[in-house]
Amino acid sequence: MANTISIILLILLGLSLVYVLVRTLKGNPIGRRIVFLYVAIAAAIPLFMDLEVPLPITTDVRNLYDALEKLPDGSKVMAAFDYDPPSAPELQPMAVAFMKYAFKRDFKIIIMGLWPQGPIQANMAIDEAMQDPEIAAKNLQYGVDYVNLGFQSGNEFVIQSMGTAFKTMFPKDYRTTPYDSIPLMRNIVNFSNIDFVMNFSSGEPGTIQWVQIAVDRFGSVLGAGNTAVQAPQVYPYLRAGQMVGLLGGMSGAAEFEKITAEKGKASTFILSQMIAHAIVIILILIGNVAYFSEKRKKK
Amino acid sequence: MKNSLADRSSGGIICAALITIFFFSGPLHSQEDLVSLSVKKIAPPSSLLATDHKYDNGNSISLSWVPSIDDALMNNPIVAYKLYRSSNDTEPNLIAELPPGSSYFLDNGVSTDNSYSYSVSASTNAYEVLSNRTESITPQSEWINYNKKYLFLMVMIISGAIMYFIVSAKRGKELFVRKIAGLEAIDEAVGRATEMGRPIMYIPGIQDMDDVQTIASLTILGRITRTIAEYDSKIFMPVARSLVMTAARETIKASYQAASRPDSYSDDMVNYITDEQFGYVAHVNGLMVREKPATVFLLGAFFAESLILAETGNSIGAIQIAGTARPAQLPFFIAACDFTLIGEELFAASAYLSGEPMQLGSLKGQDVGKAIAMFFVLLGVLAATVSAAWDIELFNNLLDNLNELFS
Amino acid sequence: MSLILARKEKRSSMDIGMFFAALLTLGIFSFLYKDNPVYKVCEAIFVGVSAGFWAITYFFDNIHKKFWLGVFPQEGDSPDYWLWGGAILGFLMLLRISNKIGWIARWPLSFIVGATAGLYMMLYFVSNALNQVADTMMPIVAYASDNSVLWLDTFGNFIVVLGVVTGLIYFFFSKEHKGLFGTGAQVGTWFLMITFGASFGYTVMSRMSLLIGRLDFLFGDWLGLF
Amino acid sequence: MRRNIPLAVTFVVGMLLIVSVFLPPIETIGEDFGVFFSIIAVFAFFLGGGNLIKVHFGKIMKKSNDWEFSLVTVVGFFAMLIIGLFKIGAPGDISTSVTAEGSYFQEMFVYLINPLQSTMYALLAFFVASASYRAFRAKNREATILLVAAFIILLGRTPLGMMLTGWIPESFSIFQVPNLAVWIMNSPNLAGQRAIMIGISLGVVAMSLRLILGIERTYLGGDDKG
Repeated sequence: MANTISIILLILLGLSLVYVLVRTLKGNPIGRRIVFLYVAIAAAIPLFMDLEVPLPITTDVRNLYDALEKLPDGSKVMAAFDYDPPSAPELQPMAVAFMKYAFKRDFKIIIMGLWPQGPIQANMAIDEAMQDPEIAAKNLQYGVDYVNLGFQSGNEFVIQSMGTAFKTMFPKDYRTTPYDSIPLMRNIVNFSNIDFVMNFSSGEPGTIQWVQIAVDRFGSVLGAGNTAVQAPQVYPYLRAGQMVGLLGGMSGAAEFEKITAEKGKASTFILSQMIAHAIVIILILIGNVAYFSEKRKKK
Repeated sequence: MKNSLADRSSGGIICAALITIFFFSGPLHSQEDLVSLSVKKIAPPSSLLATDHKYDNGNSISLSWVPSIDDALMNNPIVAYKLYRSSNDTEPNLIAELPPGSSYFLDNGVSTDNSYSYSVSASTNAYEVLSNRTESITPQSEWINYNKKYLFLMVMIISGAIMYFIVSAKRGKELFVRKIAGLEAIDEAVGRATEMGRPIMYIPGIQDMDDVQTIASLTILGRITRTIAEYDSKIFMPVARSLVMTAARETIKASYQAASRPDSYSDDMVNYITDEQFGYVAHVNGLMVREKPATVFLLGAFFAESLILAETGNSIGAIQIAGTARPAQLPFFIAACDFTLIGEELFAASAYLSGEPMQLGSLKGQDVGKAIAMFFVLLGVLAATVSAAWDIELFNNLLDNLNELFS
Repeated sequence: MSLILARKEKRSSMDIGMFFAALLTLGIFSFLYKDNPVYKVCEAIFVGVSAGFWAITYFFDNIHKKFWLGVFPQEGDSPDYWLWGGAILGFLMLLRISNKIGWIARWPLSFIVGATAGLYMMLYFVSNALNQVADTMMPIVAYASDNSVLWLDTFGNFIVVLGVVTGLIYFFFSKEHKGLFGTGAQVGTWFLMITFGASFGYTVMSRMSLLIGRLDFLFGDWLGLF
Repeated sequence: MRRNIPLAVTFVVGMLLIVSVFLPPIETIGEDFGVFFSIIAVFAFFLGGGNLIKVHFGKIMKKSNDWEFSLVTVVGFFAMLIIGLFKIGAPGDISTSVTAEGSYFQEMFVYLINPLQSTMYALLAFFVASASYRAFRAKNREATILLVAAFIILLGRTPLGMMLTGWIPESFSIFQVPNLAVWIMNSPNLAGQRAIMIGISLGVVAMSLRLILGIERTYLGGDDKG
């Protein structure tokens, strides 16, 4: 029912764009506010729909997934959360899907953040992953199966010092348990004991610092989830093989949800995004059609 | 555990331990099991060498060793190498665990006040065997880092070029500098505000004084306010950092003095809003639609807010001159502003506006830097391409040298 | 268990917090129509509360944690006398209030300017100039593992080198963009335009997801419509 | 004196940070500067925060236009200071972190600052659309290139691209929009980025030298009377 209404609304929205085209052609472009309204409607309607979007898996996502698949069950994985709530729409679905996948593979997860809000976002992701019945049945223990070391200020210097010993930067976890009393950390000194580092990042400090220090100096294996804005800046490192793979923006998140079969919010959001995207593209097209017809008239 | 490790003949103890395990693990094991277990005992890593890491502040020691001969590709019994360090002959501590195949480690956790000795063990899932312990070593601190000699050379060449042109410009050598549209437009933009009787808004980005872009912005501010003071226009400048507020006030005050209008200056021109990125943006947006400045300058370090500010400025019909060194934000300024300074132009702007020969000379020096960069790019591409295709020794050597130069 | 669960329960009981959050969200969105009193209230709250938030955060992080615990450390550690330097410079900054000796505030300012200039000069030189030049020094012709030429990658490499060189030509200040040099600069601007277009295209996607996140909050978390 | 001391300070500090890169005993001086800076910044906050209060109190006292909103700002600021300094609602004793789970300070962040932040950020979705509609016209060759690049990335980063060009046979797969988008990101975009980065670093080197050598001194004022 909701689907039918939504689809009808979307068709109406499309038809009204024809009107916009006609108006713009007559040299009377629509105002800012109408553009705003289009964006709001285009982004909102699909949230009420339940449609499967056919999604091809891009190479960067597949490479990341393959690298994760190659890890033996029970591997020690560090998850670094370097973002805050404004970037959560893109990164949180990635984090949730990653946590679900990792818990199902029995990875031992060590969480930390170079952004103050990062470890809080991590807790939310764990929270959500735990609601999966298969994971809940595992009865995972804090401190044994996963640990949250919390936030540490100092940007890239934190990673630098962690190269010697994690303990220097994280003498206690976020619950103020001393490092040495955490069962999971007992045999972990520094990056040499970590099999994989996954970084969720929306800026700096973030993936670039992880590449430059953890990968280049300490030889870690790194995968990352980035906002769409950050992703282009990371491409040079991806291309140079300093990272095994990358989830870029919402489509990266949706693809990751698909390839790990952990359907989540990104799979819903991606439809909203596609339609909002389409609106922007159509508006640019209308603008240009109008521009050229005007130019021809002048000739 | 620790005692057995400190013991150099730990092999015997491990054997004994295995025998003990065997006897306590019940009657299922036969005599063959015991034999196969003791035969499988792995060889320890050997030739452990601890040397002072050169050219540092005495805070690292490099360790290298020959991996155990049992460290094989297939069916590797070794799961890790464990490094132990004893400082001033106290109990050894585990400092690192490295994957099989490792033969090198840089220990950054030392200081010149102590002496250290090391041992490394190869460990399987069941036991570990220890290498000999190294002699005691005290790390040394050096004064000069010779590893960075090429970096020093490069810095000297580039700075030398810049200074050479500064000096030659000072001696009166004529220099050509191409027009930068965004900067040519400043006079007109300030004049327009004066004519319309509306104020000028200046936004120096949202970063603090420890970002070079903010400093570049303030140097431009100094030039622009000079013009503003001469036209007797009004400027207001909301800022996101207290330090920037203080520095901007100094800058504007100085410009008003230089324009012989010290009485027109007031501290109210610059106000601190909040350090919070979007809190600042919320306020600046409101200010824009309420004060309706005729001209808006957006010069400095901008992040996501670039488009919010530029679009709001556009909606009130202001002339906008923007510039930033953040590539990701440049497209938004280009879309919503009248003029945009791209990257390097932001840092050159103050020198350009000053029109002083010495400042312009430094721009010429920058160009020499670009020419050098282009030269090395082309030379490196040539060397790498030829050396990959035909393996000619001359080009191989050239490539090696270039790689060392840029390492 | 625990903290996370405890917070969760609290969260669902924090309807009032949720209500305020939704109100503020709508208030900010109202600016899209036009400036109005609701937006002004949101703006005023945002400025006041966030300025206070950062004041407190700076106080605990910098003054308490870095300075105070540095010069008066807990037993066992030796005090870091160096830090007094920062405090003295900070104090000199405060002299700005005085009309007579306010000019002394320029000392800490010039300290900061000098340090930032020196620090960033080396940082940018190494990470932006040297590393980028070194990364571009690559073989143009790309080979597959069986030694056949990968034409597409080769073309890509050629484009990278061409783009870097012509892009740099565009930035030349002391030579007029004329003749062959002018053509180079022209090609350089095309590369810059592609870069800007690509960044823009990539960014649109990210920005849309921010809006989707807010709508998800309004319709989902707050109103519970899905 | 008023002018020469600051110039000397800039010179000495700047040079020290440059040479520190080559001298191991002082190579960490850049980090020490970071700590210095954060201490000075807090002192400066007394000036900034003081200014904020002064401006808004002034408006309230004079009952000038929109003084009610100034009142909101001032109340918000002081409320945050009090909640933070006394760690109201924070579990445990005074030594717990001000941002500890459950403290009012944290709650204010979650329910006031967070939604405001996220919503301001989300405004970008609307502005991206209006800027695209208005400004992205193929007016000349540069604008056309920018537009085309943006378009390919826009299409390529969503499933739309695959739907439109998925029919292109595998041997020409580079012309499928998603692959084309990746190619643009990796080749011409990378080239443009590198040219910009190299240019920036040379710009920073030259500006730093001008500052350190005292050629650029606008931030210090024009004459000695200052």
